[in-house]
Amino acid sequence: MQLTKRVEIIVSSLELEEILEMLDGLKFPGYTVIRDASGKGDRGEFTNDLGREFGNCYILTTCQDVTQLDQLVTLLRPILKRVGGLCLVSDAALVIH
Amino acid sequence: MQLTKRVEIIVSSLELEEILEMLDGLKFPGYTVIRDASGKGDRGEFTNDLGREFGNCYILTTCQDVTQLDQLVTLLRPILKRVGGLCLVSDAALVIH
Amino acid sequence: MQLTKRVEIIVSSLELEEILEMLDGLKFPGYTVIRDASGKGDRGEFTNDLGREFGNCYILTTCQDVTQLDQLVTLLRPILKRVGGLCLVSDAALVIH
Amino acid sequence: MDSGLILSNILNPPILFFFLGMLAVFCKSDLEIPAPLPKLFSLYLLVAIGFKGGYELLESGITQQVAGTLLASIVMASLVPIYTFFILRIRLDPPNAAAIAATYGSISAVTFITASSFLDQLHISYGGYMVAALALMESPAIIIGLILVRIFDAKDDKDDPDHPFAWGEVLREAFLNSSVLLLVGSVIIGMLSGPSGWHKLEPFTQGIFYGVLTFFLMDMGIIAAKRIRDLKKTGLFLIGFSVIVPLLNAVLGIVIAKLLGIGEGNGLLFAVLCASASYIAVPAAMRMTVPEANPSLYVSMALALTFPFNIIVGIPLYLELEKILGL
Amino acid sequence: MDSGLILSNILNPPILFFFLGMLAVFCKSDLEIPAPLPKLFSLYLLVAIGFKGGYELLESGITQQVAGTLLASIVMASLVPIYTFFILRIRLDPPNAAAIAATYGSISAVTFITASSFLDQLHISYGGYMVAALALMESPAIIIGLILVRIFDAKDDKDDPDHPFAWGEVLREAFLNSSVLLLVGSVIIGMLSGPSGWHKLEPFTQGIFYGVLTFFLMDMGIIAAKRIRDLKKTGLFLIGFSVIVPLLNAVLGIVIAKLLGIGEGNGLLFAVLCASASYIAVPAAMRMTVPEANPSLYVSMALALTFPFNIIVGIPLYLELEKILGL
Amino acid sequence: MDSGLILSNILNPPILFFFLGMLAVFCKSDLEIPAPLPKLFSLYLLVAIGFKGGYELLESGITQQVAGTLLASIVMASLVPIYTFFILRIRLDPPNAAAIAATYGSISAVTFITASSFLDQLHISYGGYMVAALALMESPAIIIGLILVRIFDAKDDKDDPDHPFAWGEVLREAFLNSSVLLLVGSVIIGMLSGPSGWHKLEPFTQGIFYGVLTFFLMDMGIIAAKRIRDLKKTGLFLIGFSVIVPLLNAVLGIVIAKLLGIGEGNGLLFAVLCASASYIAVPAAMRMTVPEANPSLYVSMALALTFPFNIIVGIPLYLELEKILGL
Ligand SMILES: Nc1ncnc2c1ncn2[C@@H]1O[C@H](COP(=O)(O)O)[C@@H](O)[C@H]1O
Ligand SMILES: Nc1ncnc2c1ncn2[C@@H]1O[C@H](COP(=O)(O)O)[C@@H](O)[C@H]1O
Ligand SMILES: Nc1ncnc2c1ncn2[C@@H]1O[C@H](COP(=O)(O)O)[C@@H](O)[C@H]1O
Ligand code: NA
Ligand code: NA
Ligand code: NA
Repeated sequence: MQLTKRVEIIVSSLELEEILEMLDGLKFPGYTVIRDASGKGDRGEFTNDLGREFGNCYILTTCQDVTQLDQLVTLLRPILKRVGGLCLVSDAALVIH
Repeated sequence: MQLTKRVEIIVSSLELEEILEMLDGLKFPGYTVIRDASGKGDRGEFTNDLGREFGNCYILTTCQDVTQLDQLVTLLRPILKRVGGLCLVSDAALVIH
Repeated sequence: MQLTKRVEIIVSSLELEEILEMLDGLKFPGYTVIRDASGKGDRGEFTNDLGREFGNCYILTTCQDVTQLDQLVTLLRPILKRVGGLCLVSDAALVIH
Repeated sequence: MDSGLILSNILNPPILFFFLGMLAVFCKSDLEIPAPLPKLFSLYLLVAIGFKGGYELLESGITQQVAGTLLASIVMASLVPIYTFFILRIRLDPPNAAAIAATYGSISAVTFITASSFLDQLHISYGGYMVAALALMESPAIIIGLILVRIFDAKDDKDDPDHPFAWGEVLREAFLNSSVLLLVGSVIIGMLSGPSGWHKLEPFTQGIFYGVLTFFLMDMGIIAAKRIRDLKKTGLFLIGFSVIVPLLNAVLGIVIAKLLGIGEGNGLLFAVLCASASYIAVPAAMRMTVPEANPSLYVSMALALTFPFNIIVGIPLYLELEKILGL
Repeated sequence: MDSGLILSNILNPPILFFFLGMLAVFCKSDLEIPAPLPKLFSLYLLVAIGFKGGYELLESGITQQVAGTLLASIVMASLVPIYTFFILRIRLDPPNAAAIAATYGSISAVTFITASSFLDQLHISYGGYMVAALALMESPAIIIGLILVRIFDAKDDKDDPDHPFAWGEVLREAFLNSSVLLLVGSVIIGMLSGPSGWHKLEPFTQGIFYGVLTFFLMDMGIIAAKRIRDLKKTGLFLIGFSVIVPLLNAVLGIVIAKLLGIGEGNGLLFAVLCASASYIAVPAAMRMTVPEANPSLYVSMALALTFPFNIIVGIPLYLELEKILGL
Repeated sequence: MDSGLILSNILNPPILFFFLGMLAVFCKSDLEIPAPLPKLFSLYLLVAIGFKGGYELLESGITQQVAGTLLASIVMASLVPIYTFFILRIRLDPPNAAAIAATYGSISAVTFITASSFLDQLHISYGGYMVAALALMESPAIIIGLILVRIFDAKDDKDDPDHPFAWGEVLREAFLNSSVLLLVGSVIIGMLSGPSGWHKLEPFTQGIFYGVLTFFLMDMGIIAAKRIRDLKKTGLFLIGFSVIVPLLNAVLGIVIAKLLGIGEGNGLLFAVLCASASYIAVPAAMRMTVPEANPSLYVSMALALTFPFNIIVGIPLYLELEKILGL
């Protein structure tokens, strides 16, 4: 097992591509996306009842390196500020295989 | 970054509305819902193969305030007891934006 | 509240049955499955655009017992090695009901 | 009995695809119709039969026979859960007995549809108003089931101050659950929109109807087969119940239909309504309102036994019984 | 006005199912059409009308009248957001005013489809090229809306080095969003594939069209009703706007149609395009490009007020207005 | 060759919508057909062609010609993976060579369907039994592919005690995967349910068939275009393979069809089966059983190159080749 940072990002479906390209650009080892998430926050309610354009996405990724995490947060913050969303960071152990 | 409690609730789709109204009532800052979850627990298996009436929902929310969390747990416990489900609380850091 | 290990497993949809049978075999108390996850990792990108055969699944379970967790990791590791995937373990508190 | 009737029932695409769905599960194929596609089919089927029923009801008008049938439907939907409750109490606690009784008091729309398409094939006519009977028979059992629990379940903490019993909730669940609302709504819309609406919707509601039914039954085969292993936990008493009670209810239905003099086609549909058990609306209501009952009991009985029994053997058998009983 | 026209519009399955969807929400039924099924219906409807429009355009050819109508469409789609912006500025800040203005400058394809099926019912003819007008009116408002924000919003940090304003992004969003692309693509494919393609697709694009529209409007009823409570936050000014501005735009449209001399059917469709507001394409674009605006304002106005107003009262009313204005 | 044939193939709604789907990806539109809607279309298409094939097989009976064709199908489906494996070994390790070889040994049902709708358009007849050939050609390659890995892959730890090689699993994957089961099941049901079942299902399985194919090909266009960038990693050798090997297999197929004397229509379908590559069933099987192979290689070759090549150029080209080779 290896200690790692577990990063969860929730954003509008419209920003998904941008965030994933960001993760790729920062050389994150991988990620998992759950497309059909709905939610409520400062900007009101968002569901996919009118199509995915109005739904959210849930992104889970991991990151071993503190500087990598810092880079992500730096790039992510203005997006979250502009269009809303959430980013949570917690600790986890990764099963090495 | 700001320390926060990360709360996950898994309940039957039938109870979703009730739980979300509870979160609204307790002034939770926001939440994310993934509708199509299936699962197994003390009450057997639940999937959405017969329709969402038999599926579960996954709810993710955060909470900075211990008393708010206590209120949630107090209200949630009888529901979980009656119809089943799961509530997990963990620690996380929230990216401030 | 009761301390517990929160276990997340991400695998190809094709392996889902096998993993769930493994959890049943190891007497895990319950689990929640989100079927339609996509993702990217060492083995490239996986989405369900061609059907679930190429998508991933997200499994969430809990485990109080360290030996149970060890057993799971021992059985899981060769599968993750062979077909890819991810297993994260973190700490959480379970709301008792 | 005329085994040719059973054969001609089985050798139809919908029933054959039902078998294919079951077969897929038994030989562990990965065949599946992922959610929410089955929901699309079931919404479609409800709208299509409701709309057709409403249009035909408009054509025929509400006669005395119609009124009699509708009344009989409500009576049967209320009596069945009561008498079966006492049978079930032989082995089960009040919550489980009430939940199963309610399941068998209510109806299965797909069984009804399969029966009506069987009648179409044999060119036996039936009235559009039977769809109204279908709609009326869905709700009473939910309410009766709950009344039974409230009366007979001592453990039920009737005065729990935190959870006062929400009758409003129960009535809404009974009369406004999505399938009742959609069915009743479609019947009324069928009546309101008349011949011009009917003709414009015909290619949709009639043309592809049989095909959608076929697809939906394939999915039902998959779902039913998956629940069959749950029957092991059910025990012989309930397995017997799942076949004998539908038969009994069908005979009751046939006798009532004879008394009402509604003819062979309507009689079969009425028998099928009495014989069928709900596996969605009522179980969902019971999960919320009688959470102490075990869903894997009532769902798997209705779905893995009574439903296949009815669509494969029951429908032709009840038609034969009608003939024997001289309808 | 001729209230019979409104009644004959209402007593149609699509509108009646729209009401049923609304009713389901008001009485808290669990009726829903889960995602992505509504997407299936909306993709289907766009393909079907685009294909039909393209085929008819091929038959009729591009006449001067057609060219005039298409030009007028672009002009109206650009003018409406500008004049409404200044009305909205009375009460709102620039981002919200621009977002709502853009919403009302663009169009709603389902309103257009409902209007054309209303014309079909009354046997009033219209041209396939109106689908091209529909396609052309979706994009301009998105661009105008953004220009308005850039000009009038002082707070907008125009030279933010981290987020230089991406015009390429905006133009793509305006001209290549999925509904524009699918509609334009289907028109062109309808023209390219000619009569043989048309006949082979007919049972699909024509036969079940009315049925799919019916289902989709049921879902729209559910969605619109869910947004109605958002109207409380909207305030009377915007509620009035949601009904009066469409009326005004319809009258403008009718006058222009009269000047163009395109006849009763095309005139109605043009009026409906002017009167309708976008609740998917433009709101999605605004969410990305004017994130300071509040989506619950512009989505709920377009969806919970203007859309039901148009399909229930507006369409027959505009036809009546055409007659009064002597078209 | 007769370029008019290619043009008349391209100017069909299904192919044009395929292009539209590709275009949407190239110009970064957000057009998508969200899961599980494509699954609905593919299940539908398999059921519809299986059912039609079964019904026609019932009408025609199993003649010697039929038996000969079915035998030839199995032989080709087994030979192609073997000979291509050795070609692929020039550049690739055994697991990747075997996985790609299996992919090309198997078939693509949508390519077959597109070819048969091309024949329909040209009024060239073909037999329902070709659907049986389609079903038979799906499985052998999976087994051959695994045998090749077991024989030639030294690294494969054949006696790994933790993971004994599960032949049962592989056979199930080969013969009971959902598309084989659904196809075979539908053929048998088509035979069992006869003319009455056929006529009742016709509006569903035939009427809207072409429309569903059109929608499905639009989605295939989107998916294929998304994989095109993966081709960069593939290298020229495999890109050449993806076009030349299908051509070669088509010629082989045409020659065999000539020897069997099965006529122009059946010959084209047989050539198309030989030329097409699987992008769902076989890749899914390979992912499980040869996890060392890289899915982005075999999926993107089959999907982004061979599939578009076959449906756009291949089908009319093979028909032309049949004429040149004097069939
Ligand atoms: N506290 C929270 N917990 C979980 N999800 C949240 C929270 N706040 C916001 N979200 C999610 O992030 C989306 C955008 O949030 P906001 O920008 O606050 O409107 C919401 O629709 C939710 O899905
Ligand atoms: N230990 C667990 N880990 C994850 N999910 C669980 C767990 N236990 C129960 N669940 C979820 O909660 C639902 C209801 O659980 P139960 O009330 O135990 O039947 C199940 O269907 C699962 O989705
Ligand atoms: N670091 C990660 N964080 C989240 N999900 C991951 C990560 N790495 C892999 N995954 C998921 O596991 C799947 C298989 O990963 P792999 O075996 O690395 O190809 C991917 O498709 C992702 O869904
Ligand atoms: Na019953
Ligand atoms: Na407008
Ligand atoms: Na092949």
